[in-house]
Amino acid sequence: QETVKIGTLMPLTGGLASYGQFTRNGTLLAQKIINEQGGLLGGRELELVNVDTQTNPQAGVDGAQKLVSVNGINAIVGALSSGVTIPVAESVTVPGEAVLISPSSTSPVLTTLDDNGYVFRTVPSDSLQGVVAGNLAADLDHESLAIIYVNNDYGQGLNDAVIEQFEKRGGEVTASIAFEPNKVSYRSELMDAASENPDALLLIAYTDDGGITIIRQALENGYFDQFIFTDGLKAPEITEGVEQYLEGMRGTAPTSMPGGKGPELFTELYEEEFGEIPPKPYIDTSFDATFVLALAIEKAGSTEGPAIRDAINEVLAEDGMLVNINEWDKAKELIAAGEKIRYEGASGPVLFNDVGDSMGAIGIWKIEDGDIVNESVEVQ
Amino acid sequence: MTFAGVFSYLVFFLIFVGIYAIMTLALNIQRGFAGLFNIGIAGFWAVGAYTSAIVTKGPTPDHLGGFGMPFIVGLLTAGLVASVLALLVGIPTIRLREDYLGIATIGIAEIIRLVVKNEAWLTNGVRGVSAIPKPLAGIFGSNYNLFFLLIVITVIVIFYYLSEKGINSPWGRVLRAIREDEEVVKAAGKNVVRYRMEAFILGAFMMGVGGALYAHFTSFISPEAFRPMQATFLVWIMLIIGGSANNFGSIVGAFLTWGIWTGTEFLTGMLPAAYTTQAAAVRVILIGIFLEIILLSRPQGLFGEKKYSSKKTAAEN
Amino acid sequence: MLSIKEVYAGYGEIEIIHGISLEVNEGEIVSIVGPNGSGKSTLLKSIFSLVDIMGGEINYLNSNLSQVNTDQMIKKGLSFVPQTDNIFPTLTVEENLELGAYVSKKKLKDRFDLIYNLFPPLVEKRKKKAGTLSGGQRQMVAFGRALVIEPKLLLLDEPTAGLAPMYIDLILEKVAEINKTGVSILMVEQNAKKALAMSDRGYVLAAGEKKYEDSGRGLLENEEVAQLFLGG
Amino acid sequence: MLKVKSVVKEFSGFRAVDECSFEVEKNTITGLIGPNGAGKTTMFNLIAGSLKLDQGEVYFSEQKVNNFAPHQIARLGLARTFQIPKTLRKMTVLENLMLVPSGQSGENIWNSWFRGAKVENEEKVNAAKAYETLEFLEMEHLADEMAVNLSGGQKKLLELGRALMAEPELILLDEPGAGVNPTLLNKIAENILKLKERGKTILLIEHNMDLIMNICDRVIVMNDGKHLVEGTPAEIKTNPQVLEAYLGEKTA
Amino acid sequence: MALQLFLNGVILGSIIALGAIGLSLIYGILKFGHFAHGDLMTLGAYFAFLFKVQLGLPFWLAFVLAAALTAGTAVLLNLILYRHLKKRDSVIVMISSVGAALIIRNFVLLFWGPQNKFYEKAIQMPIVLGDGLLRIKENQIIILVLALSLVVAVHLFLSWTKLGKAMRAMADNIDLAQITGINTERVIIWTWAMSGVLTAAAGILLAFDTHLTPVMGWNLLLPLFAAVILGGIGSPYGAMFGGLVIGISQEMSTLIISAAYKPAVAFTIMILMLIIRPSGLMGKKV
Ligand SMILES: Nc1ncnc2c1ncn2[C@@H]1O[C@H](COP(=O)(O)OP(=O)(O)OP(=O)(O)O)[C@@H](O)[C@H]1O
Ligand SMILES: Nc1ncnc2c1ncn2[C@@H]1O[C@H](COP(=O)(O)OP(=O)(O)OP(=O)(O)O)[C@@H](O)[C@H]1O
Ligand SMILES: CC(C)C[C@H](N)C(=O)O
Ligand SMILES: [Mg+2]
Ligand SMILES: [Mg+2]
Repeated sequence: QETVKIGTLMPLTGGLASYGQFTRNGTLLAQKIINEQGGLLGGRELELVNVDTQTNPQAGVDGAQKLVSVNGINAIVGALSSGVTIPVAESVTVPGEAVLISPSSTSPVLTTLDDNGYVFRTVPSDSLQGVVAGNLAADLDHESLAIIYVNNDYGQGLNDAVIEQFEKRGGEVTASIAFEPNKVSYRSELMDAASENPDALLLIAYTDDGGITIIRQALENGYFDQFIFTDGLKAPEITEGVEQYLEGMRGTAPTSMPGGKGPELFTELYEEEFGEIPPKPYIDTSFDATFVLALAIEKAGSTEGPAIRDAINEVLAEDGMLVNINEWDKAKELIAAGEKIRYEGASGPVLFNDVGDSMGAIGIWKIEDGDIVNESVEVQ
Repeated sequence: MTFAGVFSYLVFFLIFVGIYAIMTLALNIQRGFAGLFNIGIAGFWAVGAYTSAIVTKGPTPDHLGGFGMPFIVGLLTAGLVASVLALLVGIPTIRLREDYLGIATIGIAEIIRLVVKNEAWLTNGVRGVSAIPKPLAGIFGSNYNLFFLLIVITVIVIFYYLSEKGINSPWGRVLRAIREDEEVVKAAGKNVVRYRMEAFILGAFMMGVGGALYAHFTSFISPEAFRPMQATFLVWIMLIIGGSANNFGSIVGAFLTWGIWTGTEFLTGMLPAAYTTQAAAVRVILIGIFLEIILLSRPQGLFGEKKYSSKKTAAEN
Repeated sequence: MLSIKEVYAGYGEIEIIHGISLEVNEGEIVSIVGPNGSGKSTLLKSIFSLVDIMGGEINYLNSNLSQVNTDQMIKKGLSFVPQTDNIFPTLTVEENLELGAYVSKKKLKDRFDLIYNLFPPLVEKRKKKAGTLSGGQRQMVAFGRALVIEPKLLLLDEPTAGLAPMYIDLILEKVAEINKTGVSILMVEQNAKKALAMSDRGYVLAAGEKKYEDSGRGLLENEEVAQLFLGG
Repeated sequence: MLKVKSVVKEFSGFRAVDECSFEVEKNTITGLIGPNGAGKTTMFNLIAGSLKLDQGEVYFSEQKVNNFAPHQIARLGLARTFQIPKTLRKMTVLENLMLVPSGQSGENIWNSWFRGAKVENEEKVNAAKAYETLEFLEMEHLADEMAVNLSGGQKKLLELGRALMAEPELILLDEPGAGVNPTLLNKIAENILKLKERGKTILLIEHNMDLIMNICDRVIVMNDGKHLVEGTPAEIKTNPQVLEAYLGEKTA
Repeated sequence: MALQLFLNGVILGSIIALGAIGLSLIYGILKFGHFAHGDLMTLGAYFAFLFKVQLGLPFWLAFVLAAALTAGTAVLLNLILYRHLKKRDSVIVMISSVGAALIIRNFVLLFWGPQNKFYEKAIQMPIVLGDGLLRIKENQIIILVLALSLVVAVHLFLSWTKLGKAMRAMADNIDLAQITGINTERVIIWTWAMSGVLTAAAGILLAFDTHLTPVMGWNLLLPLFAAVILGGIGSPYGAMFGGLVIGISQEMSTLIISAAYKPAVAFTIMILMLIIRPSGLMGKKV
């Protein structure tokens, strides 16, 4: 019997390589649960076809192109980077009528994208993270701030949101500088950013294609000693070799909603399957994106794009019957009975508004002894 | 894979082969016939792609655009703008020794890439231009790629014909002569610079059109697409494998090289995800080794240099 | 001292020399003449493995040359002036001459003086790049370079081509002089009459084969040879 | 026909041609001789536009051609050969010749695409002419040979052939005899004479005195970049300056 | 600021110069642009990483071993590939070197992965001079000293051995060099070995200043070529000079134009050079 295919666009190389492997595990865990509990569409197995986006829009679009027009796939989880997700949506999945759920693309642009309802995400927009980060900076008593951000929709959106909030709180942003990924040296950007001696650097970047380099070069040339990070740098890798300088620095990142048993259950299942779960974001949301797509396919009874799109909002409802992340069986029965579902996801309850965004929470994290620990959570 | 799957893969594959074949034919005019060492193909490719994207896209706040011209206008404008670029690049450099021209062209291609990257008002910078319209989209449904393949083939046929016809004419003879020894051609009263320029521009025109086709097919372009490896050296490899100065060989070279380039993807696709990086590396290493073996065993290329001639034998007389 | 036995040679797949044998004995001047394209230069080049050797054997002072590195040949006193491309154009005249002494340990300043005596026009060009010299001057540099090592056997490919008349005689005279000091000479010449007149022996090549072989005088007096190859 | 007036050419301070003047009469064979390095080839390059003049004037058919590009001068009816032969290596001998005639309509890419018939016809005429030239040089059998495969002497002949194909008014020959087999040289001499009969003008650099003496109407001698003397071959042969600077005592 | 940029430029320039010397010699003698040169540089840097970080050897030893291994690789490339293609069109050899570049780069990816690597994870704080006017790290001083000593070593090597002249002669006319008694094969091997050492040094110093990535050398390849052209193909001294000019002007350019266009500076200088004086600043006139 033919399998049911879902595409995944995960970066195994490039700027988000250190996230991709784990978010992919999230999707694999969902696949495992679904297949162990009898598959979907009357016993067909779920197959995940992954394409490495290389955290690079071009590779992402080329990969998505293949998923849609060659493999005939109409449901995709991905991509992580907003810089990849947006062109994939605009150039491939929207015109190709395929559903795309990103587990981590936080750019505000996604909210307003002209997408015929084909694009969703299981995280909140950066209009929220920006507020939290702006407040964080102000709460840390910084009066002035320089921002260096990756030149894509994520960097720009978050940059704008932070500036707005920080200025609202009376702070001054002395410099806001976009950078290109993968350069050997960011000394000129840093020199510009430091030129008016701001209190801290707020860095919006991904780990491997610039973030770590900027942190190190900022430190070793004495440009900055106070930092605020965002979700792209919530990875222990950033502290290696510079632990003593980063001790106590804080950052923001989307996190699971407090309460509800999804997150706990997810950690348990994940560690059973793959070992310890790292403090990185978006592993849970990747699981959820996969699970929700499966629900929608089951509901639609078809693998056609428009049907899946419509099914998503038909099947999920706040007041539906509760389904936990390990209860695929139950979900299928409910769908068969025509019931709506309240999905208690790995990152908390998953519900989309009419532009495909979902609710969520932003956490504040902190570097302690070279490790990343969650400090507090701010809810929308 | 099902039959339909195989078929749609094949079509997809052939479209890329076709676009590369256009690039290879164009390079063959420049290098194979006129001895012009252009290793800045990426630059012309990018200019063609962006031109057509900007000319055909509807209004957008992100970058220059909003002209909404038809596809065919996009193709021609792409060719023209690439030609103008060739003219500008050519004025200072076309007289130079061949390897100097090469290094100058690669430098200019890099500058173009920087411009594309940084001039966001024009090209939307590193984020790229997305949602580039596909001609007659929506009419062919799931057979759309097949239709696009037909467009590509039509372009190839036209270019192939013009190239063969040109090269077997006295015009081609002058070009080949320039490749051998400019002094002789000058002493025969021919304006060498003009001929070289013509060949350079003609090739650039074809590259521009190829670039436009690429933009419309992928519907998304960003500076990443025009890195020297994929956009320049791969074309060179195709030309060399097919046999320099051989139009037919150029096309076969494109087919084989792209076949290997993407074929190895299947092999590595079968490995577990944890090995993706390694697999990708192994894949490129294999391609490299394959290239070296071809060069060592058949340095003249699979088809060798075709004997183009304006007059073939004494017998004709 | 040099013996070429049944050599076949050419370029790539094209065979140009079809089994030629030839001897140069100690102290001799031997000339090779023949029409353009008959393979004279190719034959000389084959001695240094500059062309593809397809068969036969070349011996010099009892060693088989195909097994000897070129620098060893030079050390054994073998010296060659090719017909074309026989100088280093971006090196100065002096550096060209110095390279003639590449394999020897000592600096051969006195040899240079001898060469400048031989070719006075080179003196004022010492520090000039050889590529800027006139055709004839280049020929002098090339010749000079080959003389630096005090060769035992000198191979000359058309040493007088492009030279002004006064130098043609001069060069041929010098060749004879050098020969008197015990250097054997094998030369290709289109100034065939003059060359044969001073040669102990001569060979006539045509179409890659040896057509005649005789003493220099003998060839000059041979009606047929004169008619076909020496311009009547 | 050709007039050179106080021409100067310097190479980084060194005067290769130094205030040299002379004239070449229409329909004559003029020899240009002089010691090695006298500046003869340089003078050719100046006339043909391959080098730029520093001073002086060059007139060709009454027209001042100072610093014309080589191809422009060639189109006015001047052809030249190179001292060190240059060939279009990977093209056939026939193509080497067919390249030369100027004004071929097929040399325009539009014509070659869209006016095939006209181009075809011109090509036929052109090929016939090339064969004629090859016959003249006794090289018909080499028509389809790649030029790279020719011997040194054959390449010299090809040089001559190319000059002929141009149907020039004036031909500059740079040492057509160097390295050429004597039998062939006699033939070249005959051919040069025939060219003169056809009304052409020839300026000839050569070190082979027999050739100079036999065919030249006048001889110009250069030395140290300057015009030394000029006269009929017989006068030159006995001129003491020439003897000293060029011929050497013996030849006299 | 200008002073700081100048210093940065000198550091970058000396690294480029080291790479360019070998590239220039190879270009001059073998008549082709060696496109794998940048990746050899990368390889050298990673070899040093292997010895220093993975095997824990002292830095100087890692440096020497890496240089030797890289030289070996360069010689090997010549033996397996370029030597056999020598008689062909130079474009074939060039394409072959592109293939070699691919192989080397992906070999590095395969064994060391795509992530940035460091010789030392811990960072180094700069020495601040003149009240913040000039910051220089100890490592950067080491880089300057090492680069300078290597350049001097090259100079001595070329002028004390006959090799320098032999190389120039071969650059002119390889057949003639052979019949002059130059053991051309051996000189070629020496040339490769020397370029290998220098390019490895360039890679190691570059990584020492910043970090290691598999594309570090490839990204520097075009500036290397620019330096070679600027200095005149085949001229080692020209290449040194060209490297410095490129390095300094790239860094200083940020005073006038956006840093994003920094890489364009090298090409622009190169293209201007080609137009004004194609033989290069110190090159031979052709
Ligand atoms: N590099 C080459 N490749 C192929 N064929 C060649 C090459 N060089 C020479 N030939 C061919 O070899 C033949 C002999 O050439 P060679 O130079 O030995 O003649 P030659 O007797 O020295 O003539 P000349 O007196 O004109 O110098 C010629 O027919 C020529 O076509
Ligand atoms: N490009 C150049 N750069 C510098 N000097 C040059 C250049 N070309 C020629 N010369 C010098 O100019 C002088 C004249 O050279 P030319 O080639 O004209 O002599 P020629 O009369 O043709 O001699 P030959 O009979 O030996 O061919 C020579 O001394 C030569 O060194
Ligand atoms: C994985 C995340 C760092 C991605 C980031 N939030 C973006 O939108 O691009
Ligand atoms: Mg010869
Ligand atoms: Mg001359």
